[in-house]
Amino acid sequence: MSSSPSLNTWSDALSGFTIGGFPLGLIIVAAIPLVFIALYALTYGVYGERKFSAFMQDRLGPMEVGPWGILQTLADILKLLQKEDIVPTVADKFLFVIGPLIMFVGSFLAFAVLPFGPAFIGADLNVGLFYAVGIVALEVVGILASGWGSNNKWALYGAIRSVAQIVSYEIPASIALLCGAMMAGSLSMQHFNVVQSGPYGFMHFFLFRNPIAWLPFIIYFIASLAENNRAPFDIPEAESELVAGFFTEYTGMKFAMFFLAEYGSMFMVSAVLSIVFLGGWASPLPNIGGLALNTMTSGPVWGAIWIILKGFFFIFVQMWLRWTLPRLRVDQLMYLCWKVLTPFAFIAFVLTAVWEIYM
Amino acid sequence: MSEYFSNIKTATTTIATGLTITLRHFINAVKRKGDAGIDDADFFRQVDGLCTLQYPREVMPTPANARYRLYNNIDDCIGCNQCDRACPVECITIETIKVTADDLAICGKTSGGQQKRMWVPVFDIDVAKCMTCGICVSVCPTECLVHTPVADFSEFDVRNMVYHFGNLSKIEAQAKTKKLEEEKAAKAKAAEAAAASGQAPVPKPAPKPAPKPAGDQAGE
Amino acid sequence: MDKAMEEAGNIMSAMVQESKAAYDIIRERFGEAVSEFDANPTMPFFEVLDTARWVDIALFMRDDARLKFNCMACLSGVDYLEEGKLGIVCNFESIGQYTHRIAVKVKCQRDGGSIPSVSCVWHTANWHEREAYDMYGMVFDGHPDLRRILCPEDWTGFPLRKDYQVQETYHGIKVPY
Amino acid sequence: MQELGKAELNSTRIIRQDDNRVIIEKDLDTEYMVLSMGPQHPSTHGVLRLECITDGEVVVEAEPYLGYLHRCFEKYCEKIDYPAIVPYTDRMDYLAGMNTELAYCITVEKLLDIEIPRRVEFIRVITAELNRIASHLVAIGTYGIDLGAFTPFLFCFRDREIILNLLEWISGARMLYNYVWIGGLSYDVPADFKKRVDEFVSYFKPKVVELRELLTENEIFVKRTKGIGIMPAEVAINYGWSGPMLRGSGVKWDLRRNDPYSIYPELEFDIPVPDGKFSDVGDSLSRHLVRALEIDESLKIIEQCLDKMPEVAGFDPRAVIPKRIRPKAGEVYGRAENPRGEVGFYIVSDGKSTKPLRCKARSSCFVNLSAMKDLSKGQLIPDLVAIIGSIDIVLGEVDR
Repeated sequence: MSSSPSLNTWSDALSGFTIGGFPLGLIIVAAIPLVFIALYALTYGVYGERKFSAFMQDRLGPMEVGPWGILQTLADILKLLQKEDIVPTVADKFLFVIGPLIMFVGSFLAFAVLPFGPAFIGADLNVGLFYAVGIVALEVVGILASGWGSNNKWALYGAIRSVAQIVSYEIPASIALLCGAMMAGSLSMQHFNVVQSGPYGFMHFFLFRNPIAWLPFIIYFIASLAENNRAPFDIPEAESELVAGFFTEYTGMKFAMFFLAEYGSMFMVSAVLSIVFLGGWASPLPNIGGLALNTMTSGPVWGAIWIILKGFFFIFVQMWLRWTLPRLRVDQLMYLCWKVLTPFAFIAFVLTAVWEIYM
Repeated sequence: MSEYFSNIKTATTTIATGLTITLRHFINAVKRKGDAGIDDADFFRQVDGLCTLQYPREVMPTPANARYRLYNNIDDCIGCNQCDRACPVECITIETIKVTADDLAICGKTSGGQQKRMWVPVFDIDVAKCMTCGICVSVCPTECLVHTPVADFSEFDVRNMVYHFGNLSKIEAQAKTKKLEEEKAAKAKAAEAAAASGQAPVPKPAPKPAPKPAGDQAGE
Repeated sequence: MDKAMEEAGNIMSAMVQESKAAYDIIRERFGEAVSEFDANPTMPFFEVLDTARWVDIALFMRDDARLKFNCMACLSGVDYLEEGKLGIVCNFESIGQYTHRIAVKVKCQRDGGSIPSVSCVWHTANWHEREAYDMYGMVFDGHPDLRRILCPEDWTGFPLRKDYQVQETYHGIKVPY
Repeated sequence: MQELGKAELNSTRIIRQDDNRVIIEKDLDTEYMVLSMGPQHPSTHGVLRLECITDGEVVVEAEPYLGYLHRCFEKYCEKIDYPAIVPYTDRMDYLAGMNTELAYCITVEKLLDIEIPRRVEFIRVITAELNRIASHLVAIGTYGIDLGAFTPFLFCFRDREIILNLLEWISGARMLYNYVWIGGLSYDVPADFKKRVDEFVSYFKPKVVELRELLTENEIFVKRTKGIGIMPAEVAINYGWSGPMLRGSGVKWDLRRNDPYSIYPELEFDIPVPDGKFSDVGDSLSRHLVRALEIDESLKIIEQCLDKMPEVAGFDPRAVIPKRIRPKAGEVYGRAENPRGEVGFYIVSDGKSTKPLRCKARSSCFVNLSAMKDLSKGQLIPDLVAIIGSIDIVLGEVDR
């Protein structure tokens, strides 16, 4: 099924769909990830995180709105919509308004190259991975704009910290992804999946196929935590130090926008991690003898399920870490980046290259 | 260099330990703490698992001697004013009228069998001010003033936080005051007569009206 | 007070004896600058009569090898309305060196009186002197930063003086509510 | 060459050279920023305000401003009777009400010179130590929050809740107990109390281990606190530090041992001081460690008290409470070891009135906090938060 002709069939068909010259299909292609982000952020992102954290802390979590509180996020959204949209009088209004938008757009644009299964991808670029890494860095601009535009000292601290952090962690993250690209021999997102799928399921995944792959895998995971400002690297929004960091002054839907962007990029990095090292939409189940588990669990729909499941697993790990660990200090964060992750990323890079050439 | 690697090692192991602990709690989340109170013998057998109590529906039991809302059993109150004097925050307001001789039977006795000698038309407790220290309860001679274990008595209007326990309505109180004055006048006459005849009975001091605290109005 | 002193003088507890020994050393050094020792059983103390020498006495108490009162446990302002004076009462002890403890009183005039600051001797005195100034209004000469600490900066009057009258309004808010 | 550091705030250095020429040296145009931290800030533990002068992330100087929670405790004491002050002492250090009550009551008892029944002393010590554990749990939990770890905080509060239940059961109130009275107690403990406390001790011991593994031994936590805010022992003594703060600096000083009160001389317990292996002596981690270890010691004390507590049939804890508390004229300074350090009361009685002439509360946090200005110099903002957390202030006690 993973042969090239059947790739991207759904998205190609959709993008060709026009009504009277109006490319409605293209809009639908773009709308699908947006709807996905919204739905996932509502359910798994906010509600899931609250419940997971509650259970880890011996609490119940939201219980009031709906059975087991499942409608809590909807109630929150309604509340945020009703909130007054305050723009501080001394704020730089343009930057203040544009900040959350840039952030969300940055995290949303990366979904363009994210394959939801073998049959659907927004744009199968041949430099897909490069594009994803690059476009996510756009978030820095949004954070800086909102932090500076707020005209608030805490927000400024948060923004400056955030920029320093994200820009630094781009390096180990990119090098770690480069290891994956070397193993795949391509930068196309679909190609990663194709080379990692096969009848033996997880045995084809780079993480299990290559004895060095665990190193870039872990490095990218840690670096992606930092890029998303997730704990233990949440120093830009460190609530006990900087009140709320770069979004101190935001209310209402602009505030929700930051959350949407954060959950969007959380899924983004988790998906990239699973695509590059864990086969993306490829089924991890092997064909055992006559029991064709792999063949049964492959296909466009199964592919979408697999990649979302893998993404959700890593999001769970991110949450798990967040509710366990204290926060690093700014200099320790930089120490970790420049003195631990970057050297190890180079080592992984060299070893992978050697492995790919000689093995 | 060895320190560098040992740092990485301790960091990894301690983070892993932390992660196991939180995961253990996550898995243990199928259990829930029971709602038995501390005076229950099984208390420590039910403290495993999630410990949230969903407040209006599940309430943490308060022990029998818990000191929360003040309650005055006015039938037993003899209007001695001790609680008012002892209260550090002046949340109790008492006004008393002396019972005339012919009303003693109507006024009745406390449950302890003590004859009540005071009408208590005003016995107001501002529970919003009360800090539940229990000093008034400890000085009460007839044990009619008690803290009940009712912990939740919030109100939408702060004026409703003033609890009235007086046993006379305003009109009744006026009548009783009038009666007392008449009796006093009669007594004074009798005393005058007695003084005229050379025998001076010792006049009993009339009870002072309770001083009205400055912060009587609600909303302060 | 005298009666209590007599009683205490007869049966002086070990703690008071230790204080007395410490006092004797100070007395020997400073003579008439300090008052007689009040050997009451609850808080033995002496008074500094010559307030100008208070800092010298404090330094001596802290640094003398036989005393080593390296810790000021407490400094309380007191209003002596009948004497027309304000004062401070300091409790000292020696952490890690000796077990003796002693209290010292320093008094000044009620109006415009001042006491030398010992915040350079014990850091504890810094905030405690600010507090005493805040509550009683005596000036501590040589204090590095004598401001109000608990009351707002623009509060009028010194609340713990016995003759304190609360101000009517504060920034348009009625004060005695 | 002599530097006239006057214009330090706008990064201009005025240097007078040996030949009396004055050079004005201008740095690249950077400015210090004044950052007002608090009174509404998540990690100032209440309504403390720190005015920080910052150079980027580095705090050049932090000046604490107090008084937002000033409730005129000392003024009020001059207006009410001795026993009525007890509920107010609860409200000073609201996390350790029992300990503060005990400190106040032993002070007045010193002035009254009355003998307390032994059973009362044991109950007082048990409740005080339970309250010490509860208070340390809050200190440790909120310290975790300051450093970004939220989960230990909730574990701490879960266990503190049980202690509060225990104390509610005996005193009738959860935080503001008014349980220890001058000369006695307000009630005797319930019949099952001993058994329940015993069960609590065995329930709580594994939780302490879990807490240690989750927070204290975590490498990130250690890295965040080790070597931060080091206070040498001598300076700490000079600042009048007491309690875990002073012991964190390596001074073995505990009023339960050094100025014994109640029945502490009869009990066996250690005074934990850092040995400099796991932490640097005097840093934030040491202070945290001392608190964590003191929980174990308190459990030890409680166990011993439960063993030794005399059972008296028909015991009346109010038996020796004087009918009218009017101490003879005199002054007293009494103190006790609170979870946050030495809490002392300086009481002057004129011998005539039932109200104290002067009642000064020596608050431990007030004194501990006064070193903030020194401790904060040259620290990063995250370290400043770590230092405030390690001081473990309760603003109710600072401002009184």
